[in-house]
Amino acid sequence: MSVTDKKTRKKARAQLNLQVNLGGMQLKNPVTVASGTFGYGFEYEPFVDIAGLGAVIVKGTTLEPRMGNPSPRIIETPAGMLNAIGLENPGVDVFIGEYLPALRSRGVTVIANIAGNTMEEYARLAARLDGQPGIAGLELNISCPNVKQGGLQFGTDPVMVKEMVAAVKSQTSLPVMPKLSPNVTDITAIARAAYEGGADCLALINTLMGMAIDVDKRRPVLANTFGGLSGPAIKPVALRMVYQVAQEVPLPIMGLGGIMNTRDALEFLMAGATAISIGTANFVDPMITTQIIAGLQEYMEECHIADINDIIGAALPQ
Amino acid sequence: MSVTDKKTRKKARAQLNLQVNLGGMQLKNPVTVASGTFGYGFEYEPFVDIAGLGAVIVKGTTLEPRMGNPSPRIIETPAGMLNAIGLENPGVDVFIGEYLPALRSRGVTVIANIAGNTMEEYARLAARLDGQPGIAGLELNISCPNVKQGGLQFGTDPVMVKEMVAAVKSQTSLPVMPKLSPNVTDITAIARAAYEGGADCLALINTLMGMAIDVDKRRPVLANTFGGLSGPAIKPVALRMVYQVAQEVPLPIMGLGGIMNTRDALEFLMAGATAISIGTANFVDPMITTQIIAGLQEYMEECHIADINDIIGAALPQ
Amino acid sequence: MSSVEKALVIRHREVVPDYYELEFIAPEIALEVLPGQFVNIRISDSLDPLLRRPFSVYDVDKKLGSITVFYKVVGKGTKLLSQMPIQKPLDVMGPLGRSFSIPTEADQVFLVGGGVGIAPLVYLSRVLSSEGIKTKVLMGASTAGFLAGKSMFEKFGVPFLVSTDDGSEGLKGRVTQLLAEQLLIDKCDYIFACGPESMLETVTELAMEQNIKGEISLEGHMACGVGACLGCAHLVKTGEGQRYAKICSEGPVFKIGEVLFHSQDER
Amino acid sequence: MSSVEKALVIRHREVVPDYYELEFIAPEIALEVLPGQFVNIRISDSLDPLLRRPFSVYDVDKKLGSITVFYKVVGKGTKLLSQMPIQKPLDVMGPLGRSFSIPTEADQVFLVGGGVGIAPLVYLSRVLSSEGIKTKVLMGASTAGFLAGKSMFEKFGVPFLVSTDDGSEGLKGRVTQLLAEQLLIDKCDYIFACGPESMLETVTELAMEQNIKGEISLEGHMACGVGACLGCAHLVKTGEGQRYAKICSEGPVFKIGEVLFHSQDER
Ligand SMILES: Cc1cc2nc3c(=O)[nH]c(=O)nc-3n(C[C@H](O)[C@H](O)[C@H](O)COP(=O)(O)OP(=O)(O)OC[C@H]3O[C@@H](n4cnc5c(N)ncnc54)[C@H](O)[C@@H]3O)c2cc1C
Ligand SMILES: Cc1cc2nc3c(=O)[nH]c(=O)nc-3n(C[C@H](O)[C@H](O)[C@H](O)COP(=O)(O)OP(=O)(O)OC[C@H]3O[C@@H](n4cnc5c(N)ncnc54)[C@H](O)[C@@H]3O)c2cc1C
Ligand SMILES: Cc1cc2nc3c(=O)[nH]c(=O)nc-3n(C[C@H](O)[C@H](O)[C@H](O)COP(=O)(O)O)c2cc1C
Ligand SMILES: Cc1cc2nc3c(=O)[nH]c(=O)nc-3n(C[C@H](O)[C@H](O)[C@H](O)COP(=O)(O)O)c2cc1C
Ligand code: FES
Ligand code: FES
Repeated sequence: MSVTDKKTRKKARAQLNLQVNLGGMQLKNPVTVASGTFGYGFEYEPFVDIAGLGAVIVKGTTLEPRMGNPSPRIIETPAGMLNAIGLENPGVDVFIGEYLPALRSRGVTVIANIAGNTMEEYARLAARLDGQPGIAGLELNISCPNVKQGGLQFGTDPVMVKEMVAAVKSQTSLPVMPKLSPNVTDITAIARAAYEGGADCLALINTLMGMAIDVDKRRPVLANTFGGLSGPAIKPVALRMVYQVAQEVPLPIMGLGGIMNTRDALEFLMAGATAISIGTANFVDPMITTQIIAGLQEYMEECHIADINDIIGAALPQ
Repeated sequence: MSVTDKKTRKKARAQLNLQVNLGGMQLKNPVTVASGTFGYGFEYEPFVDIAGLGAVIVKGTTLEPRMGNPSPRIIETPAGMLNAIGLENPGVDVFIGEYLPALRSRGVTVIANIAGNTMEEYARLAARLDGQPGIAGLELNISCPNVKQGGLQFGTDPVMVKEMVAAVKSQTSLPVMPKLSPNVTDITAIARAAYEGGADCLALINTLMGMAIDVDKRRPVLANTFGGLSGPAIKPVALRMVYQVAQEVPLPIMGLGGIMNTRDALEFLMAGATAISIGTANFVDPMITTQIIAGLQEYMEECHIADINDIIGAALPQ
Repeated sequence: MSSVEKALVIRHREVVPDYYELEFIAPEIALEVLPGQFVNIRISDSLDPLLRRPFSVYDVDKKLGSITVFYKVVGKGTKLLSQMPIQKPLDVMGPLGRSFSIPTEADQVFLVGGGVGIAPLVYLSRVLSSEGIKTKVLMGASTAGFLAGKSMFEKFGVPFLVSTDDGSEGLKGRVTQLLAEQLLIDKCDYIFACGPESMLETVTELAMEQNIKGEISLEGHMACGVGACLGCAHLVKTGEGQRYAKICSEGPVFKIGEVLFHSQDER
Repeated sequence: MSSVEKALVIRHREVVPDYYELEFIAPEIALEVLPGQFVNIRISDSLDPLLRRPFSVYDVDKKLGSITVFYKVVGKGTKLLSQMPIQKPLDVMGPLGRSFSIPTEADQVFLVGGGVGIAPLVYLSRVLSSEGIKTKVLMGASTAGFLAGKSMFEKFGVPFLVSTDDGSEGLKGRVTQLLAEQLLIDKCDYIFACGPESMLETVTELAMEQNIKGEISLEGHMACGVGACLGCAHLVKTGEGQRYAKICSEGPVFKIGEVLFHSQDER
């Protein structure tokens, strides 16, 4: 590329709009990182300008510290991996006291991800995080296989989802983004319930429940028996759910599940996602987020798209 | 290997029992081929002794011929593929008149796979196939995305599943094996419903519903928009469902979903499957079934297991 | 009968940018294969890419027991294939599909190839010549640099004409224009064509207008390659209406006039 | 600081069956890496295997900017890695993890390695020697043919003793028996150990009985390698009780006595 070419390109890039509004959260660009796959952001600072990301969705936080599950907690599967971390985290107080200020000082857009054992715990977490400077929004992990009430997971019962979202909304002025479980018969029913409960946007999907068996030991590989399947293996399922929900529910969507490169990201945007999250791909290539932001810009230049919002939902039926 | 070694091995093999009883179906060995992935068996005759398979589960059959969906019908995904064939088949009369006699004359153990638009169609198909010589059992495809009633798929509603199985059972003396959809919140509830309806055994899983988007054309890749995800990508989900159902429902299970090699097959047997089906792997390696049968024998020799039935469920909680 | 062979790669080179010739030893397949048939190659042991990739047989050396394919790098699988070193075994399944027929009554036939679509026409041209049928190859590419099959036709002394979209060699325009021109000035009893669908559609129209019989070779997404999965369906005409034919086992070669194109098939 | 480098492979050989030495140019990593740290290698562009694979740094050539790893083929990823040709770029991330500390007060230290566990001890032994600390290496393998690291210690003139399970070389028995013997007859101020968990557990017991300090290097399934995913947890003691430590970022090197083994951790 000649010097003038580079200059024109730079100028062109400056005019591209990558900013998106995700249910009240203003993101510099649609590329965020998925909860539990990027720690608190610091872990990836040698590789990524974390303030340049659309948002950092931090590891799931609970009221009290959690020790997590015994090992093995992860195992690779074809084009994917299973994890059963068990929500290990230092608890909301450490998050507010230690991590949040450090992220704030770096100018990172932070989305907090919360999880609890009961609806009340979610509500208390929301209240505790409300008004804490530096949080752009709350992601509700209602799809964690550990969290049960009345035998059913919160995330699989529309009635509970609606109540839960309403309970959290009542405790916070922050945008609330429930993260839906894909382990359901009808994802649109759950999404609609979240909408009715007052959600500002939706994140989908969390992991598919799976397992692996150690043939030599004749027992499950994971100490927890079951784990969450993530990575490119699940991309077709994630994309399908985004596409379905985008047509049925009038909320912006954070799309995730197996995104590995710019084309995958574009698939999700075209399926109707306003923003996307990168999870497992960070493990494979720690610089992938930066590359996808650049890749989206290149795509926009090549296709003469000035505003990223113009391709959101481009593959939906007219 | 020396000549004596080979002889001893041959002798050892002869004493191994690979025969399994799948809800009344006697299979020479637990290795079968999955409906829709092996045609009517003849297609693979250059590569496989099809009479040596535990069973050939033939392509889904409907009352009337079906033309199937427009192209593209398939697309590769990471460690998997999506298909939306649309149940193309020549109808039950051609199956009975042409294919079945040819399979019978070859000594193939045939399991017929049936699908319909209404419960009545399933019942009529069962009646039509009842008494046809050469059929070992009926697999009910109640998980096909095309088949709906009252807006819900048969396969995702326990009440309908129970009724459907009972309706089919009343029309046939053959063992009946409902094939369950993994696109449900609680697979054990569906499995229990099938059991209560009188199922003799269960096949799980069918494909996960997914999609892919063509970024250049900005529209879904498959003409049908959605397709079924199969192949190694879905193995962790399939295995988890077999493991869950094996603990909750007292029926033998045909396990399938992403089995690519002997170790995968062993994982399913240890998770509680009495037999297994090979689907997508046939496309990758047309001789894979023969190799897995040999692989199971080798494993049994190495581990001094005389009867394959002894490892079924070996990884289940005691 | 088809088989699977661990075929030793003996030659592999980039002919023009992104176009490769790959030769491997597969005696059983080489013995049986007819022009127009294809092989299904497992590119790596990995589960990604998962499925085999189909390639037409470009040339055969029956004595050596070798097969050559000619391919273009278009995606993940062909990229990986292009990195395949020689002296390594390649997992090849074949021969698959229906072959071109040999129109023994024909005096002169046209072979029309667009882009990498010339692949199946090389072997065909050799067989036709050996049957004493005069052949004329019409080949098109976007630009002169991509007219990769030329050397083969030169080698075998098969007369050919070329067209390029940018006019850098031969006629400036589509190969179908070249065909239209040639049909006006030369005798043609039978047409064989392989290339993009839009090209095949135009070839079909031209041939039917002039009542010339012929055959075209289709492509499509494949999984099994043997007619078992019904994944590679293409709409064809039947007496009463239309139906889906399996490109892998009922094709890839179809009679001109038999195949229905986009306009009817796609949304 | 860690980085990702496209590292040119300059040497790759099978030392003894299934054990390989792999050297590549990664100047930034080579500059920073300390003994006990590891690199995370992306073995192929394919999505299967998906995750990087962690390998200890076996040796470093700071002048050349190269790193050598020593690995055993145990599964899909290492199998693929073993087929990696030289002169190709490898995607390497590092240096990662905590390094061994240098016990400057010690007079003589023991380095105990089981199987491929000797990998991190070679570079360590060189650094210890350069600090004027006497080192004695105790290495064990199942049989003489698998004592692959010997040549390196010979090359660097580090004294070593060996044990083999079948007695084909050195002491017949486990390397931990060798350690027990040596602790009786020779002075040891500090122990470094790497190998299977059962070995590390016994080393821990022996060291604690005799009140010798030391460090062990653990392995575990990893995804991120940087402390972000919490996948590589191992139970460790804390003041009040126990917690999970991240092998990748809090380890792989832990103080002897800090780590809790199977008996407590596993079902
Ligand atoms: C019978 C037959 C014979 C063929 N002969 C040749 C040949 O001689 N030389 C040659 O270069 N190619 C040939 N092809 C096409 C070749 O199979 C595809 O180019 C190849 O499979 C692409 O693999 P990939 O992994 O590189 O691309 P992918 O990453 O899978 O896809 C890249 C692009 O190619 C398209 N594509 C993928 N598979 C096919 C397919 N089967 N048919 C059409 N488009 C596809 C995709 O939609 C995408 O746009 C033939 C195809 C068929 C069906
Ligand atoms: C910090 C660290 C340093 C290491 N250093 C070396 C080294 O210098 N040389 C060397 O040969 N190996 C080393 N290992 C182990 C090495 O990473 C594994 O052998 C390798 O990842 C296996 O990959 P695979 O794809 O061949 O095996 P897989 O097919 O993934 O698995 C094969 C077998 O290895 C087990 N396994 C897989 N990954 C790991 C792992 N990370 N730790 C332990 N067991 C595993 C599996 O459970 C299975 O039994 C190290 C591991 C860690 C965590
Ligand atoms: C190791 C690991 C830990 C995770 N932890 C959390 C978590 O704490 N909270 C949450 O909502 N999702 C968690 N997830 C799910 C991811 O955020 C994401 O939804 C999922 O991995 C799918 O995206 P991917 O395929 O891009 O990884 C975790 C995923 C992985 C792989
Ligand atoms: C191309 C294709 C066609 C299929 N057709 C049918 C069918 O007609 N009836 C049915 O019950 N399942 C059908 N299936 C599902 C398979 O039988 C099987 O349940 C699924 O592919 C999972 O197994 P696998 O991962 O081993 O392929 C089809 C699958 C594929 C890939
Ligand atoms: S590819 Fe399977 S039927 Fe043609
Ligand atoms: S591997 Fe991710 S925290 Fe250690």
